[in-house]
Amino acid sequence: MSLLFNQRKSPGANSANPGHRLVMYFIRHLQQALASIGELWRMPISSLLTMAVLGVSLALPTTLHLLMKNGQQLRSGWDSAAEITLFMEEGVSDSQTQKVLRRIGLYEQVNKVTYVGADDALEEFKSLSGFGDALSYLDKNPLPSVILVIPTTQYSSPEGARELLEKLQQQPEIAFGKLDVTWLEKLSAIVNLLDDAALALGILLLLAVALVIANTIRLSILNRREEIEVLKLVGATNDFIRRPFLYTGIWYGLIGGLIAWVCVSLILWWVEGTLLDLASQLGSELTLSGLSFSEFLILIALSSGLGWLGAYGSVMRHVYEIEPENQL
Amino acid sequence: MSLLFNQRKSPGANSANPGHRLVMYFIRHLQQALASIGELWRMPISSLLTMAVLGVSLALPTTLHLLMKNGQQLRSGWDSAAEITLFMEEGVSDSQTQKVLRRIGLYEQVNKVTYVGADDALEEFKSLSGFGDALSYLDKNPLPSVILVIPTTQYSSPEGARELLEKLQQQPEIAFGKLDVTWLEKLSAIVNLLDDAALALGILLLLAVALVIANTIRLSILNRREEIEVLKLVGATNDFIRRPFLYTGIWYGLIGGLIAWVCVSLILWWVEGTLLDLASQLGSELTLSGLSFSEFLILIALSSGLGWLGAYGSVMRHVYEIEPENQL
Amino acid sequence: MIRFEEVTKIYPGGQQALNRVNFHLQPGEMAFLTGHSGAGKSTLLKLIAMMERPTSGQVFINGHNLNKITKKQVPFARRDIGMIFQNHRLLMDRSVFNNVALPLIIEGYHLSDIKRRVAAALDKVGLLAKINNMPNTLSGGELQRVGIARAIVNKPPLLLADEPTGNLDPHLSMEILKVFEDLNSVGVAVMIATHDLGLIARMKYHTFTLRQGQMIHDGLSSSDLRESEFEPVI
Amino acid sequence: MIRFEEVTKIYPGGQQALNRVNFHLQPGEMAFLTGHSGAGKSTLLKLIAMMERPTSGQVFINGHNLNKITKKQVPFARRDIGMIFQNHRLLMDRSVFNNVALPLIIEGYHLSDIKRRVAAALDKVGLLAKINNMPNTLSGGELQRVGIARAIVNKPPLLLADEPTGNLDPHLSMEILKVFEDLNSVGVAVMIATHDLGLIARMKYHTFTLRQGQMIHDGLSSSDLRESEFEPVI
Ligand SMILES: Nc1ncnc2c1ncn2[C@@H]1O[C@H](COP(=O)(O)OP(=O)(O)OP(=O)(O)O)[C@@H](O)[C@H]1O
Ligand SMILES: Nc1ncnc2c1ncn2[C@@H]1O[C@H](COP(=O)(O)OP(=O)(O)OP(=O)(O)O)[C@@H](O)[C@H]1O
Ligand SMILES: [Mg+2]
Ligand SMILES: [Mg+2]
Repeated sequence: MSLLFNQRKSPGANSANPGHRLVMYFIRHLQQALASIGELWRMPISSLLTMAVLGVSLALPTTLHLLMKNGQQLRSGWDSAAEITLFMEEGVSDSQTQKVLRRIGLYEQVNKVTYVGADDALEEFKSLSGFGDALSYLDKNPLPSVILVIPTTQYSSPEGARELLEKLQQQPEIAFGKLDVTWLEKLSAIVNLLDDAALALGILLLLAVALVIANTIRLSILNRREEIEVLKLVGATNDFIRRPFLYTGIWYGLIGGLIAWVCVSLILWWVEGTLLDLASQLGSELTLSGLSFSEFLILIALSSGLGWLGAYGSVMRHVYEIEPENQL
Repeated sequence: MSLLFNQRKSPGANSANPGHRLVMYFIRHLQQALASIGELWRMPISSLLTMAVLGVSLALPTTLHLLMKNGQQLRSGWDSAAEITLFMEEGVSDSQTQKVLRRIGLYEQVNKVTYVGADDALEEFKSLSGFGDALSYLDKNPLPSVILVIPTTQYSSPEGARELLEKLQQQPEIAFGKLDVTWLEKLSAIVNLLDDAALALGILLLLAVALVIANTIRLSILNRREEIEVLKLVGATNDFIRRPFLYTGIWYGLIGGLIAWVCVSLILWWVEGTLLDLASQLGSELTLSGLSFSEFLILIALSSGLGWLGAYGSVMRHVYEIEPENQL
Repeated sequence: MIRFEEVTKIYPGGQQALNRVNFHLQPGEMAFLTGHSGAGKSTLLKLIAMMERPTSGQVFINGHNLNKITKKQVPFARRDIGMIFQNHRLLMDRSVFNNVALPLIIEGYHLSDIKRRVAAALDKVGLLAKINNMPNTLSGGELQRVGIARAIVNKPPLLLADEPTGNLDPHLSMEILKVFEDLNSVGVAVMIATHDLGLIARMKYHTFTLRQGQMIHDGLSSSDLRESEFEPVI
Repeated sequence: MIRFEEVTKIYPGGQQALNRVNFHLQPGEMAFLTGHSGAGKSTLLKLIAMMERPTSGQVFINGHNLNKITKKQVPFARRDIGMIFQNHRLLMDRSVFNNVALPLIIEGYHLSDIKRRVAAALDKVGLLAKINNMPNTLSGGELQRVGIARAIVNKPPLLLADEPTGNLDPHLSMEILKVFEDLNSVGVAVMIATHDLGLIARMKYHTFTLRQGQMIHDGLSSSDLRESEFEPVI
């Protein structure tokens, strides 16, 4: 490797075996990775503070993700709001009704079909509407038999449901169908709003994480300016100087990710009370889901990656810039 | 001020006038405040990056606040969900009905009272329920006249509304009353959940802001360790050394607050499209509200305060710790 | 002016830098402090400047026992002591003017006063021409002279110099010594730690000699200094 | 070994530090570089170490034109040059061992090799006892010697020293010079910038003298050096 003095032997030349060299390369990387842990360990408060900042920053998008994920479950319950009510023609026989039900059940857009006979309908109407006592004045059941159709998720949107309704109304046994489009549209607008807000918030949060990491590494590089200058003076290459910072970035990200995971678990535990309360009141079988193992792995990988990326951006610029000045 | 040599005159002794001294005190503070701007100006990229981090971090709780604020408006629309339906006894005369309406209207728990005659009720029921055609089979209007009562916000909670219902049912003209408690309880659970989540998120976010500021100032103190040591060597007091950092913290916070305001304004502008869409579909007169001027001032004051606080915490600990070592 | 009474300094870690040192520097006196590398010269000066505290024994400046000075009072006490450091200890991101002006800014002088005094101090060390330079555009000797200007700018009654001529050529060393002599002639007490035997030999001043933390030469004139004092002992 | 051809260095800001300098240091030669403060000694050494680039002219080391060495190659070239700095430039948060080991770690030596070589280098400068100390527990002269150990630890074929004895007592200065002579005797080229005329006078080595950026004494023996060379010119 000696550039100016060809006759000089460099220590790497000792091991002629290229396999051994490769092994040495990885051993050296491992050494530097471990050394940069040691580095963090020497300034525990300072390092922990930095990692806490990263952890909290990462906890935010993760919480958001969980919110969306659990919200998705809630929404899948709401999908039943896109319910189509089909009124049967009068005088349709029971066997005909069974045939219609079977036919509709085979539609690929249809998730679930329920038949409510006229008597059942009146009972349900009495109990649901609160007109119970008032309706006992009736001497004849005014209600027709109905079929309730729940479309699949794809056909739960206002347009999809309307399209399905058109189709169903063409059945000869069906007098007419009804769809509460207004309610659906309201729901869809709310969901859109939430999605938009979550996206905006998520972008802000990831921006914050990236900025925090880049800034932290930048400040820690500036903090070690003297060290970098001295290393350059004794012949270290830029790559050699950069490596510990990159490893430090990765460690920051990794441990920040773990802290984020702890934060999220705490939040989950806190919100759980209310969420379960809500679920029981909704009467639905909602179970609160935390981070799955693969999501945990993704979080850690993402945070390490962000740590590396932030470090890389800072390091590329600043290590190159710092040159041993004067003071020879 | 000379401690070891009593005969020595210190420059402060020149101005015997205490008023003049006070003026000088403020002038010196102003000088240091301006000097610390200069300090930021000398490292524009580094300072901007730090401020951006603060700005983004502050933008998050602010966005959350706006979300809650606008959500409040939405909820005030939902309050009408706590609607009590009172069924009149049969044979109550029109003048009696008018009296009951007036009496109920005077209840302090009541926000709005509406009378729906039996015929109107049937019409509305026909159009709302979708049983329109089916109900035309009826030869007699099965529906009683009803009074719709909307409680004030305080009495919109499930318990409050139930309490009000009890009271109203005691009126002699009222056969019985009905309250959709389940729907109310569901709504209340959802709102509780959102409040809880917002609180958790808000605490996390403020924690993040505090950590970011403390960390940034801490790193910038460590960065200027040499400077602090030299200042101590030439006789600067801890207060003197701390002041520029405190001002720097305030500037960071101030400008971070401004950046947050810009961020929030951008988010608002982005979400506006969807929000207005939603409002028009809800048919309500929802206007999207941004930060009011006083809220803007609070944001700026809060961010400057946080900047000062973060700086203060770091500075108190670290400036004291740094002592000129060795190397005399 | 400065009195050491049985002063011992043991650094954390066990290194004994000073061992029961006694000496007295008269008010208005100028003296040299010499000894081999690691003898304890810098430690002695650091004790005077309250950068370290003695393990045992007492240090007096102008009759004040430094052990009685609290941490809060230290900055004010330091304003009476001009210090020149073995490595210059200038702020690399401030101009020469701002570096030299530091002690005056801290004491709250008026800008006009500051300008006048800084110019005078830089003139004394021959660097008035570089008043607006940044330190990293100066040579080693120039940096050391800026450090000297900073130490004398507020006319302290006591001046401590640690190896002030280490990076200066012989001619410039003499010039700087003349600056010290001028200050001394108006009543400033000066204590100079140095290895430069040539310098000491030429000046007939009181010389204190340390050897492995012990004061072995106190009050003798420099004339009977032998080079053997510098035999390494480690 | 080192050849300067019409080298001029003008710093940004207009300060002319070197003016058409020509000289040749023979392979395996040991020489002094002297001159008043600000004469350009450090600048000349910085040009050799590629810490600055000449404004015009060429610098050759071992026949290689340094203008042709790219920024990427500079680190590898620097590994062949041992440098001792006017201020020690040690890392204050690493032990003496780790500081001295730096050049070896960078070149990827085995740990056993590193331990052996570091111990040998520290022994040469008389600091083996302080191998595990942190730099801030060392005296000024000890720091300078650690810097010297770091410069010689990987046995570079070329050694540059800027004021290596500025903080050392006369006895220690001679010891260090003997270390340089030992290295020189096994073929290392050594160039020492110094103000220490006593040191130069005692050694009969080639002496280069700078004055205001110009080489006024080249190739003469040190015997006819007069102190008048050090008259300040600013
Ligand atoms: N902070 C410290 N902790 C531990 N030991 C120290 C510390 N500072 C100095 N020493 C040790 O104390 C001894 C005296 O150091 P000092 O700096 O006083 O020497 P000196 O006479 O100034 O030497 P030099 O001429 O080399 O500057 C030395 O052996 C040094 O290693
Ligand atoms: N980076 C720089 N920018 C501008 N001027 C510089 C720079 N470095 C040095 N100089 C100037 O160049 C001249 C030569 O500096 P140099 O450091 O080479 O002197 P020197 O001979 O080493 O002096 P000393 O003995 O005091 O160390 C000086 O006048 C100095 O002010
Ligand atoms: Mg010393
Ligand atoms: Mg120099």
